[in-house]
Amino acid sequence: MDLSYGQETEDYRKEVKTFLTANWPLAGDEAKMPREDGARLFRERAISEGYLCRNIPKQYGGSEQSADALRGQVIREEFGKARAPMEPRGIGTMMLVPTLLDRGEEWQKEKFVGPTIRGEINWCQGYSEPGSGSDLASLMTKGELDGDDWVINGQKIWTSGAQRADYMFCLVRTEPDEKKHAGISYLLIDMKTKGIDVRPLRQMTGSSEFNEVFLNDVRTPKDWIVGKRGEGWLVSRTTLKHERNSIGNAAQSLGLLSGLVSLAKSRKIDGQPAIEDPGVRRELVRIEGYIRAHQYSGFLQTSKGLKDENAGIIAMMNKLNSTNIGHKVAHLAMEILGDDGLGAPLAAGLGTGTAGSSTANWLSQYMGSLGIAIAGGTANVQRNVIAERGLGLPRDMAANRSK
Amino acid sequence: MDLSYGQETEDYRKEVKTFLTANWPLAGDEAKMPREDGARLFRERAISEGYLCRNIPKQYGGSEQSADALRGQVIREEFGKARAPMEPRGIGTMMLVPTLLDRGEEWQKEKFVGPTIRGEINWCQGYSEPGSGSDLASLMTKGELDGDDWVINGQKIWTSGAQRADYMFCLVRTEPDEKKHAGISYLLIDMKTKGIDVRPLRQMTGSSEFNEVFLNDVRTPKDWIVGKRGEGWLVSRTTLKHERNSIGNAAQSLGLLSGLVSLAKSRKIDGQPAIEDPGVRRELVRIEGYIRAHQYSGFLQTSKGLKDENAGIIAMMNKLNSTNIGHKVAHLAMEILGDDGLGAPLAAGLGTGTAGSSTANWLSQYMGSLGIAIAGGTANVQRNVIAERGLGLPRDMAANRSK
Amino acid sequence: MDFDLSDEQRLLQETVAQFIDNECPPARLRELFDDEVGYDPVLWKGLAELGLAGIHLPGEYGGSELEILDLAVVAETLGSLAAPVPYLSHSLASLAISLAGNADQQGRWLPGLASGDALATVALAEEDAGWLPEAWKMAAGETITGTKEIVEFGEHADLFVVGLAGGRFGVVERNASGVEIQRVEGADRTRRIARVNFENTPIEMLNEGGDEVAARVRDVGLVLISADAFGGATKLVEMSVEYAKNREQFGVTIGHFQALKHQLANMAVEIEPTRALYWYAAHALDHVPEESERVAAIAKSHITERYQQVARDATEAHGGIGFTWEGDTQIWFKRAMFDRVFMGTPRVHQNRAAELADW
Amino acid sequence: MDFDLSDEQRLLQETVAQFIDNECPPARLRELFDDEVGYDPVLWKGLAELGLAGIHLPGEYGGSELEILDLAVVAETLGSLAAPVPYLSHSLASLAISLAGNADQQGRWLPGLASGDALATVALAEEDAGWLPEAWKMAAGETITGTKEIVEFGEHADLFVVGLAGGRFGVVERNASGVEIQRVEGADRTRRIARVNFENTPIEMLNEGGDEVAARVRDVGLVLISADAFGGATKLVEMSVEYAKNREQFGVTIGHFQALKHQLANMAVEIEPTRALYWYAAHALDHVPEESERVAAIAKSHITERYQQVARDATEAHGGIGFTWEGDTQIWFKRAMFDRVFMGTPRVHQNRAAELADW
Repeated sequence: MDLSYGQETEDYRKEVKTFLTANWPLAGDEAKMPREDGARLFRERAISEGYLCRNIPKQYGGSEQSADALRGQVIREEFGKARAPMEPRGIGTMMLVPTLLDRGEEWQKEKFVGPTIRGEINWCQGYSEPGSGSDLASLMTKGELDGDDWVINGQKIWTSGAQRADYMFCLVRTEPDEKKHAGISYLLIDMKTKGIDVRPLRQMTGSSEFNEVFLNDVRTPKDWIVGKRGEGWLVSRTTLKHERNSIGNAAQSLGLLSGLVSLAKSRKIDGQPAIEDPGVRRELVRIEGYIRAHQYSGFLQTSKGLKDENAGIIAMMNKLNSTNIGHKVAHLAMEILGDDGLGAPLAAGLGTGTAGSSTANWLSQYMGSLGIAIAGGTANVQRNVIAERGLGLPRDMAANRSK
Repeated sequence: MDLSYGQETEDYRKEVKTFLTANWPLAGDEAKMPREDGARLFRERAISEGYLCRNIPKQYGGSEQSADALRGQVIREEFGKARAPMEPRGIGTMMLVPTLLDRGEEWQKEKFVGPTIRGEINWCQGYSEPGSGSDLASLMTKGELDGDDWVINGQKIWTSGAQRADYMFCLVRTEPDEKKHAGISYLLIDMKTKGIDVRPLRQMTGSSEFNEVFLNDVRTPKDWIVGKRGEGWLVSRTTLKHERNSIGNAAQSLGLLSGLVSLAKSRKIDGQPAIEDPGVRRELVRIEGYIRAHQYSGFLQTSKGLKDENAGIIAMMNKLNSTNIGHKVAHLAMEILGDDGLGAPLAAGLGTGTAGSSTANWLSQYMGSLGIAIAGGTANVQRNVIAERGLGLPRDMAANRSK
Repeated sequence: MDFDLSDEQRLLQETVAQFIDNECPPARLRELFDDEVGYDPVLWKGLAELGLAGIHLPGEYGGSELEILDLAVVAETLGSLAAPVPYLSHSLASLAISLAGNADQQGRWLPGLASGDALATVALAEEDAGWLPEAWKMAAGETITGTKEIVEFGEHADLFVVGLAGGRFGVVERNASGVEIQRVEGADRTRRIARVNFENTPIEMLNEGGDEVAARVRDVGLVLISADAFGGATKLVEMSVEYAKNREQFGVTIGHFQALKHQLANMAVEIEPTRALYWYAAHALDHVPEESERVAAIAKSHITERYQQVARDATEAHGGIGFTWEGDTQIWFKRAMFDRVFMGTPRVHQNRAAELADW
Repeated sequence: MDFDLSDEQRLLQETVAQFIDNECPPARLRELFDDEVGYDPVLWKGLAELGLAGIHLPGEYGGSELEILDLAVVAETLGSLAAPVPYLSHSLASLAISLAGNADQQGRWLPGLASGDALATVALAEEDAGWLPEAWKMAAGETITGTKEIVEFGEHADLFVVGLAGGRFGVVERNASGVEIQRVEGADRTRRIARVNFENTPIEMLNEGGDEVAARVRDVGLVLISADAFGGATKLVEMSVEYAKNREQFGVTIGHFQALKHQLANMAVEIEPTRALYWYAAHALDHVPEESERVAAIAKSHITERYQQVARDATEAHGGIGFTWEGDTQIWFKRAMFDRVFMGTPRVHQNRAAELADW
């Protein structure tokens, strides 16, 4: 067992640090550039040095480095410390680009990958529909070929960032005669196309991270399809896996824990500082136990990945672990909040919020911990996956009936 | 809403008290009788006054009183205070007798009811089998008619009191061509019959409340059947209902709570008396909340019964409530026990137990709280009943497949 | 023995439910929930005309002279329908006046409160969990100065019954000098809250009834919240069961999935037995005085904790829609947040119940 | 970076598992479990011959000079098989001698302990939760007097390493004067316990190694118990899954019932992530000294709490058979009871971890 990154990687870390010292923050006139432009300039330099977009071929704008998870980790650590820009976040970089690189036509890669990783275009994802949450096989949105275009009709839901997105990648039923998964295709749509109506979906916290997207005779070119007709479900699966991994990250849980400690320091419970209440202290340690187990299980999965070995059942648990931790954190936070536990989570229309922002954030977390149980596959679907694929128990009879 | 029993019932209470003052404890020479004989004598007198065996016709040895739940309650209260003997406990009085009165032949009632309610004969119950826990439809023990006898082969399990029992009432598959429930009959067997082998089943606590009963060519007369051939499952159902009600009683939970308070008073936790630990105190109140809700729900069910009204879904929850409370009690008890939490529950073979009897009892409770989740239908079966019959959700697909 | 509601009590519940169904159906509830002000005086007046504003008040002032259980069964129904009305604090305020006001004060205020012509509320909590009479620090006198937190419908009340040091009550009229009302954003938009500042504000003390009045107002409040919580949680179970019977996934209604069935059964098992607990707590306030204080504390802490958990479970059982503002479960979810805190969190009353125990 | 076991560590686990499978198969385990004495010196000697009695001891005395992680992965395997062997306390006792004994003492005792010719144990706990070095009250000196509780395999040990006031250790040989050993009935019959009384008993102090020794023995103990708990809990999940795949009810194997499937998934989710937690805690003892004390406390409290819960869940998942002496789950259930208490309950270490935090 070795938690160090090895000499070679530590040498590499020095290179990264040297690069960062020289290049970030921008100096001289460049320091006066607008924030986004400066970031773009820095990214170009980082890519040319092989620090960003490492798994993307040079021809599409990446730096095409051989895969090295430790180097990747070192880059994240050092860029993080220097607060230097990394690849633009978002569903385009995380989900669409890997899919295109894997399954896209040459022209699709050329057209979309570069602008996406440079942050010039933004994407949203059109998978979920009102009638199908965890069950993508029951998608209803239809696409029909009409001349050189697909004509798309239907409704998508839980589409985050749809208002800001330039394009959407989505799953559409194009083969009505095929059953279930087999009839679905993976299409790309320009969000400026006529017939697209984006309506924000307000969450119980009052904020609107998600949208409904109504598609009414929306046309997209015939060749804006990734993979073959009817293969959309398969094409989408790499992406979903990505999403689950990212949600399963322990960093968020660690952040919650330190926030909870701060909350306990700033609040009183039964007349004394909450951080001095023995029950609160033990519960903090109990939560930390779950978080550390989750975090070190991440080390294990990374190590397995480095060796191209399968991490096994633990890899199926990341999401549920995060969810469970979120619930425990929410519960303790409410206990500590005391009378502020009936406050509004975010400024939700009324002008005169009195809860401090920390309180409002915790109330949002109290509700948001439910959202994470729901997003990206409900907890019950996760348990099915663990039971069936992980423990080898029989497939679900209710779900089976429809197969 | 009225929690009093009313004037008439309170007058009746005076009668009961007068009777008890005059008759219990036994006086004079009678006081010198062996305990069991004295109890029998007292019971005879109580029956003749209409205080015991109230719902049993006089011809079978009962006092044949009209049903009056409040009078019944008053009798239980006053006999309890006076520590006077009531009907002999046990599965014969509680389960067999009501079944016989409802479904038995005349000669069966005459032969069995009187001796059972007088405590002269003891019964055990042969329902469960190793291959069928919650699923009585899958019973394998076979009965075949051979001349004037049933010849029975098979194995029963979880048979409490089998060693002390004079007779067994049991479910046996007599119609092999019928499916599931339809092939089962309700038979009575003399436990002295050749071919019966009773083996105690030791529990994880070390005690043996249950037995396995092996039946090898056991003969019982053709007419020792209650109800018709193939009706056994129906005949048994009244009885199971009885069992569930009795387990669902809140008295046991109230006893656990007061025991837990005593434990907390006698133990230290983190260096101070456990009863002064704020977390322990709040958890005691939390448990009391569950117990009081359970207890008052019992009042509600009794009141509904008095009015011949259906109590609704609450009547399906008694068992699960007891189970849940038992778990919570077990958990807190272990927290309070501290280092004694690795002790042996009962003297299980080793001679030198050091744990005081209170500790050993709590360790038994810690394990026993699991037993109650398992006995009389597992918690999952209870949840199915609540979901399907109580909430009207669809029947289980896995279980359905076999129907 | 009849531990059950009377026909009259059931009728009362049905009448209230019918009225709310008609006058504040889901679309109207949603409108009020989203509204900036969120209080509908006409709706409240209508309920008052049904007699709801004076269930517990003396007949001579227009009340119905019923018991706390009658007050509570109405609270259950209002909780079940998430009715956005000032029933809780109005009932407590008028209770305080009927217990501690002299004949003149009762005659002056109670008729208007019973008829619904005037709305009253209670101003109890002070900073740092000061819900309980013994924690009130605001000094009594001819005038008062200080701040009361989490005053239900404080923006709309005509009369404030203010809890003062020593567990006493006084009455401040809305237009009295030095009253400053600050709207506070609460999660539960069916019961709006405010912070009320008093600056040398004239107050009229309620001096009758002795030391027991504040305790009774507290205990009645705890029981009414328990009833509201039972009603709301039960409604959430019903909504979740309905949703499971209708929502399809993988080709069947999700109510076919045993894991969800058991989750729904567990929710029902958490909340259904608390019906009898709130009944008993309400009944005890009129008939079992030796138990009433402690059982009210147990009921409030137990049932609002169950409500909180059921609200979380119901949200999950509804999937994505449960997490939206458009979905209905969030309305009850936030009522659960209110019920949990108002008049003291479960922890506060668990601590009290432990102190009151004969351990 | 390679946060994973080495091939050698895996081989070690396989070798141990193979040996136990051969020498202490389920029938033999059952025999020892039901036996009055419950200790098999031949079995232990066989394990010692595989090198298990001296994994962590210096090579010159016959040890393997491996790391705490190596000790711990063996503890996992033994826990998984519920092996009725004195691995835990023997390892801790020999660790104390190797850290705090002088050359003469090491030379005198360690060869026999490494070879398994002699069995050692630790006598730590005193009355009232006195597991921790700072709680030991028994006074050091040429002789000792007093009582040690919950001494693992105290009836069978040749050597007692006794924790003394000030966090020091001394060694008492079994045949020393004034040693009285009293068998104590524990739930876990795979690890027998005794109460040991000393009455003016001669003791040989271990004076090297400074103040850190007792802390290290404590932390290694916590990690070994964590590993045992992970192994045992994982085994219970496997057993429950196996049972669900084979047991039929209502015409199908019960593994078809989604509610049970989810219960089994929940059990796995509780315990599987703790593998990495105990690894890290073990690794930290040799490589991350600044974190090791606190993470050992967290691991012990967290994993033994999970073990306790998984043991309850596994018992329920096995239905009636889980509740019998004849069923196998009860063996692990009772090991969970031992692991939870030995060297301090979860509460004790949660309190410590809170004290050690940088809050």
